Amino acid sequence: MPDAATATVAPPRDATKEIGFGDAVREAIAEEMRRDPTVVLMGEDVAEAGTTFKVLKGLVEEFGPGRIIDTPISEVGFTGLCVGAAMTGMRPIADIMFGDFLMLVMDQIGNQAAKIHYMSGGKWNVPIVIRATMGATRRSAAQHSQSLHAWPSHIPGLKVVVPSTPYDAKGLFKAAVRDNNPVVFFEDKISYTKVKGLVPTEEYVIPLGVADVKREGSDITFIATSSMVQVALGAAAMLEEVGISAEVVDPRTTWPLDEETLINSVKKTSRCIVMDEGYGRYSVAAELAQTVQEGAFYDLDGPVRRLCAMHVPIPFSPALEDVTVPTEKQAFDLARQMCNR
Amino acid sequence: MPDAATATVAPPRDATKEIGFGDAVREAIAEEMRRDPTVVLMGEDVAEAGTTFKVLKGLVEEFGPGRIIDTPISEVGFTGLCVGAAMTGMRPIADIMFGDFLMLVMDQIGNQAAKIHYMSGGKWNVPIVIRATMGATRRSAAQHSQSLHAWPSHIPGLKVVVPSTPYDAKGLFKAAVRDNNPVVFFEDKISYTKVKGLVPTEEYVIPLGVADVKREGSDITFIATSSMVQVALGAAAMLEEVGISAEVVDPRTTWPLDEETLINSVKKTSRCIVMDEGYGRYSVAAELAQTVQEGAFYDLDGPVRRLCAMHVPIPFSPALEDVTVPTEKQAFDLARQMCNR
Amino acid sequence: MTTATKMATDAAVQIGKEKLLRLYEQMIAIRLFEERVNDLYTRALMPGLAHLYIGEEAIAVGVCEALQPDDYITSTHRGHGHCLAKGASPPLMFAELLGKEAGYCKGKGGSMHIADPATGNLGANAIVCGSAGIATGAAYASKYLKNGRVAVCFFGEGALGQGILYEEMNLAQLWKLPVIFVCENNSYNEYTHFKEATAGDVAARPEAFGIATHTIDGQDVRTVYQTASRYIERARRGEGPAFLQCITYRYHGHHVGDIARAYYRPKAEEQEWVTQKDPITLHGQWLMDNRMADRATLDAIQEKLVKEMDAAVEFAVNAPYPDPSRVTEDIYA
Amino acid sequence: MTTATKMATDAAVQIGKEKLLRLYEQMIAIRLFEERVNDLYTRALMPGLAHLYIGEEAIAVGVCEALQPDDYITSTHRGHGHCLAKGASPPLMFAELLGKEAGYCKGKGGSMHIADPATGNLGANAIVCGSAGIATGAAYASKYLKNGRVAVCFFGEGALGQGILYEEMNLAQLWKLPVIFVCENNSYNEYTHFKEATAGDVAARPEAFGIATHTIDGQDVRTVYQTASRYIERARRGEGPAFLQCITYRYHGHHVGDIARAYYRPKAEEQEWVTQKDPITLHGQWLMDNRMADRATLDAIQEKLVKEMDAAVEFAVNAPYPDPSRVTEDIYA
Ligand SMILES: Cc1ncc(C[n+]2csc(CCOP(=O)(O)OP(=O)(O)O)c2C)c(N)n1
Ligand SMILES: Cc1ncc(C[n+]2csc(CCOP(=O)(O)OP(=O)(O)O)c2C)c(N)n1
Ligand SMILES: [Mg+2]
Ligand SMILES: [Mg+2]
Repeated sequence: MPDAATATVAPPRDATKEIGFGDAVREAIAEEMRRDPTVVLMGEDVAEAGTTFKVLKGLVEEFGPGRIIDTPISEVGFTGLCVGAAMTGMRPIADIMFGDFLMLVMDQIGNQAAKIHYMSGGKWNVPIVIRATMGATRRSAAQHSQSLHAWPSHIPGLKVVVPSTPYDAKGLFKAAVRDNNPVVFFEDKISYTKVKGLVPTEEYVIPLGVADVKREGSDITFIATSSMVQVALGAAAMLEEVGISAEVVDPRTTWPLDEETLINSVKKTSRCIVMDEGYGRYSVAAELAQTVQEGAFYDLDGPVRRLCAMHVPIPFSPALEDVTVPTEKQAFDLARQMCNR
Repeated sequence: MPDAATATVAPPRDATKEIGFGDAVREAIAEEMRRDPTVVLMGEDVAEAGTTFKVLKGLVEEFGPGRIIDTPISEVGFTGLCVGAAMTGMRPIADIMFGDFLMLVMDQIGNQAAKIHYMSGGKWNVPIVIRATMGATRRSAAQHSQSLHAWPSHIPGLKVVVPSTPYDAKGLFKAAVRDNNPVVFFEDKISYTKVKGLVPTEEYVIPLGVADVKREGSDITFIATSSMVQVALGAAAMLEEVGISAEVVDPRTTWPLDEETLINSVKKTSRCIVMDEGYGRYSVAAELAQTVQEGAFYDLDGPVRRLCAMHVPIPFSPALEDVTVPTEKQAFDLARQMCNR
Repeated sequence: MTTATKMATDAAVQIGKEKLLRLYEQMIAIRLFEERVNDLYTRALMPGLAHLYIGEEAIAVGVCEALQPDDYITSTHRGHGHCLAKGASPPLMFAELLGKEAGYCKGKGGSMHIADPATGNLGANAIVCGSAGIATGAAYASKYLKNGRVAVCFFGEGALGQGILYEEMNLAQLWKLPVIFVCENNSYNEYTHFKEATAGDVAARPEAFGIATHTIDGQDVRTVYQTASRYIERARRGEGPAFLQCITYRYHGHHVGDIARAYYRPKAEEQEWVTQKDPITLHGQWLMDNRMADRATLDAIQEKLVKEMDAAVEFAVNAPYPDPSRVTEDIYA
Repeated sequence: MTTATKMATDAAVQIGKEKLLRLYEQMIAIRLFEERVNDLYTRALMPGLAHLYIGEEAIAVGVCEALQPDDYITSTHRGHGHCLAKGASPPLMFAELLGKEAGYCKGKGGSMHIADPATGNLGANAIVCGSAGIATGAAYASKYLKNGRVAVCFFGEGALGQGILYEEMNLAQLWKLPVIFVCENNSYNEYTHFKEATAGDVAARPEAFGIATHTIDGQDVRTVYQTASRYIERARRGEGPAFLQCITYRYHGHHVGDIARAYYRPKAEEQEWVTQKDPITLHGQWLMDNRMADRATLDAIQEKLVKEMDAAVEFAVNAPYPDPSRVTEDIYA
């Protein structure tokens, strides 16, 4: 169910330059800011510092401190401010440095931004983008490593994006900025540096709500989000060696959710593993698994399984943290077992 | 997986007095406060007013304003304060008037209370109970009607209770107060006045993590939580009329989760409908459904289905609000269809 | 002449007869509206909860009469007065309160969520202090877009307990945003006296952020109007936010169902406010004392509004409920 | 005699030689500890991020030396100094920083989460101002349980941007809780000068809540110690919370990786603080000027601590990592 608001066709993959995941986000922001003067971005150390992750480096030089705005350490304050600005003629981007800090602003996102359009009988719109990060293994410990996309995905009125490639991140971010609804956009921190990819030089927008098949296969489907897409692709390559053909489907947005593409893939392969870096219980993985089971039950060869962050506060020690995130090997082993080979 | 912390056996149902759902909570609080002087309760208008729902009426008269404490309108402030008090010798109960306000305090619950024991290598404990309400159809509109138990259930380090009867509410609340971990306790507002039931006059405690079969049946299993248990029981009665035998299983706590009881019931009946008043997507219902499918897949006659709050901000108008909550009729119809009768 | 009479004539001259009568009329409108809400609620015709604004009319009216039509306001759970003062139409208000399709929010918002772009009403909010960010953000947009609009954030003194207020005051002053924080101090946070919930001095809090702060008699509509006008124009000139603490009182319960109040506030206190400090009586008397109107004129205003309000109630009572199918509309823009 | 010398002798008398030397020793210990953290981090032996306390030692030491062993503290992302000053053992600290099983938190917390009941350390916190509630709650428990303990909440001036601080200050003053809010104002919130993030006057904020507030030179350990002692004992007597703003400076980057700092703060400014206002140099000189110690004594202290710290590092470097199976322990009590 792609959105009217953003239903422009994604261009063919005649990509012509390679950029990093963070570059993709920065390019999307820069392009939308050039295109629409009502787009501003605010957050902590986003201007000269270009954020802690340096992802926005250079933007303040082009757009000035009036549009790339350093704020006090007030996530609630500037997110709430952005909600009001979004209602009154602007398209603000609120920058939440670490996704864990979303816990501070859930009222502004979930009780305010998500509900204003509905509560007002459709009269007020809240075209805000909330940028947040996700992903562990940076040795940042329990309060700086969570992937909390399950929470906003649970609340009607919000849209949630979990891109896995530079191509998707750029196209989806542009759609998020143009969307007339509150959109929470999750960026995997590890991908900033680790993931590179080709993007077209000409402009393109990817509609929210369209899944993407990252790899075609016939024996088993990996439904993977964000950081887990790379892991699923790695596992798929390993599986090929042993003669198992794995398909990798990336929903790209958890809401709107492209149920059809997910379900059709599983109807074809009859097996499914959902991979997501959020916690596994009461989660994104639970929803994707259940959605597939409701839709493809009679084609399933066995239960849909989940590979997610271990259900523990994320530990600091590398020796411990590394075992909390799903690996290619785990995905490979589970898939093999499910295919009985 | 019942908790050691609270593993006392639930007494036989030789209940000897009938009380309301709210009375059960008040009795549990009063008994635990008599038993343990370090138990205090704080929140907005909890003392003389006895809360907006009058559930705590009389407690301040018995325990005084030093233990039943009115606070400023500072959910974050007093919840954070309770976290610190819990670490330093007390067993505070933080009263969050409307569950919707949990959105304000998720950082204190999810980033602080939930993680302190783990981050400290097991050295500090946080024996706090966060009381919150849930449930719609009170014409309170989008910001006063949500059932947000999915959020804390997603976070490791928290325990979450969703009682459906006075008997369960009382026994589980006492366990929550005695538990050495942060427990979020959800009370359905409608049940305060609508649900009555028998409780033993002698003291009892119900361990967290033990599901309860509210009604035995052989054709289909309703896994229902909180307010939906009554609805499921109503549907089961209707189904009996048409010769369908429905079992109703109440997990009672979403974490710890008694997977075994849920799975065994579905293995027996081969059909399952999960009923929960929270939103259906990325939710408690998604988890319970997926848990059952992973555990009972080969015994399932068809996909596990969900009946939850409609995926909309909860509307004010009775004409609209009433269609957002699952009804006995909906449960009856879906069950019949699943049983092909 | 005495200072009292001098101040009076000053006000008369500065404010002008037309506006002075308008202030009276608007307060009466709110009073009559709320009396009907009380009636509808007690007759079980209104769902949910009803938080009446009766007794506090001078604040909404004094402030909103100092605003331009396209200026913004945010409101609270006790918001009917703010919405009406900013120009809401009574029939559409009543319709919303009764959950009817014809209401401002198609029945989806109800009493605590009246919103209306046409009158610059960003919405009432059921989260205490939940709109402090929205109002500050509207002020931010006004400054960024250079459209000269001012945003007013109404809230009760109970909102002083919410951390977001301090984050927004800091941002507003730091960026010199045209937002006016209007604190309606009616002494009670639901059933708790604000002194049991508020340490130190209220006015010192905004002052600590460098915000221009003024504490005024919230029952004197002329003072509210003149003070608000001054700070609103100051904000419009780009000189930054202001904080007005208006001392007031709610005559009725926290909500209509709150009848037995003796346990949290003395009957005598209620009586004193109702009999000695009623904003409508005081302003009506002042208008007569200063020959701006005679009893007959004031009665005429009242009669006209009574008819209007009764018609509005009738419209709302007879209006249809939304079709249940509408429930899934308006979730996304 | 001059006021300077008079004050000096006063301090000497009031504080006493033993404590004055102890203050010096503790500051050196933190400085040496952090220098080794810097080294371990640059040698890639320490995972995560390292926020050094170098330059701010006088605050943690002055405050914690005024506390009893069973008093409480909460700390921040820049917390090594607070933990050591409250009595943490360097080997166990280094072990935690390196993610080793022998660490204070079994390697589960790391640099930003050192916690230790034995020294009353409720934990460092990686959420800015995230421990304001915890400290206030510990103070609440102390008052409720009548155990006479005081809680100190350390935080940087960036925490002034978080609403929770105001909610807790209100509760603390309202209930007269024995909590001391210690604001370490080093002028920078990461890479932004606090004046660009903070409206009005810092000290006026706690004052607005009626909290006893004092702004002091955070580089003068004797002043910190004496002022803290005064307010801590006041709190212990049940007279309520206090807020100390300590003016200080961090010599290094926000974290070790923050090398090129010219874009947010001038090198000259850094130089001035390092050369003119170093708390250790100043106190050392003062000890010698007042004949409390000669250079040899001070050097001896330093040498002893260097050995201790080097041994501590060695212990930590050689300590084993936790077995991966430990990851699922300690989730629930
Ligand atoms: C965050 C939050 N906490 C609690 C409530 C419940 N509540 C509704 S109104 C109210 C009292 C508000 O008092 P005040 O701000 O003084 O406004 P008044 O009712 O006096 O106009 C409370 C506690 C709420 N709606 N939102
Ligand atoms: C709620 C929250 N927002 C943002 C951050 C990221 N962050 C970590 S330290 C810091 C700056 C803190 O500045 P200050 O409080 O002055 O302490 P200092 O580093 O100067 O000691 C920020 C923004 C965080 N950890 N928590
Ligand atoms: Mg009030
Ligand atoms: Mg600082």
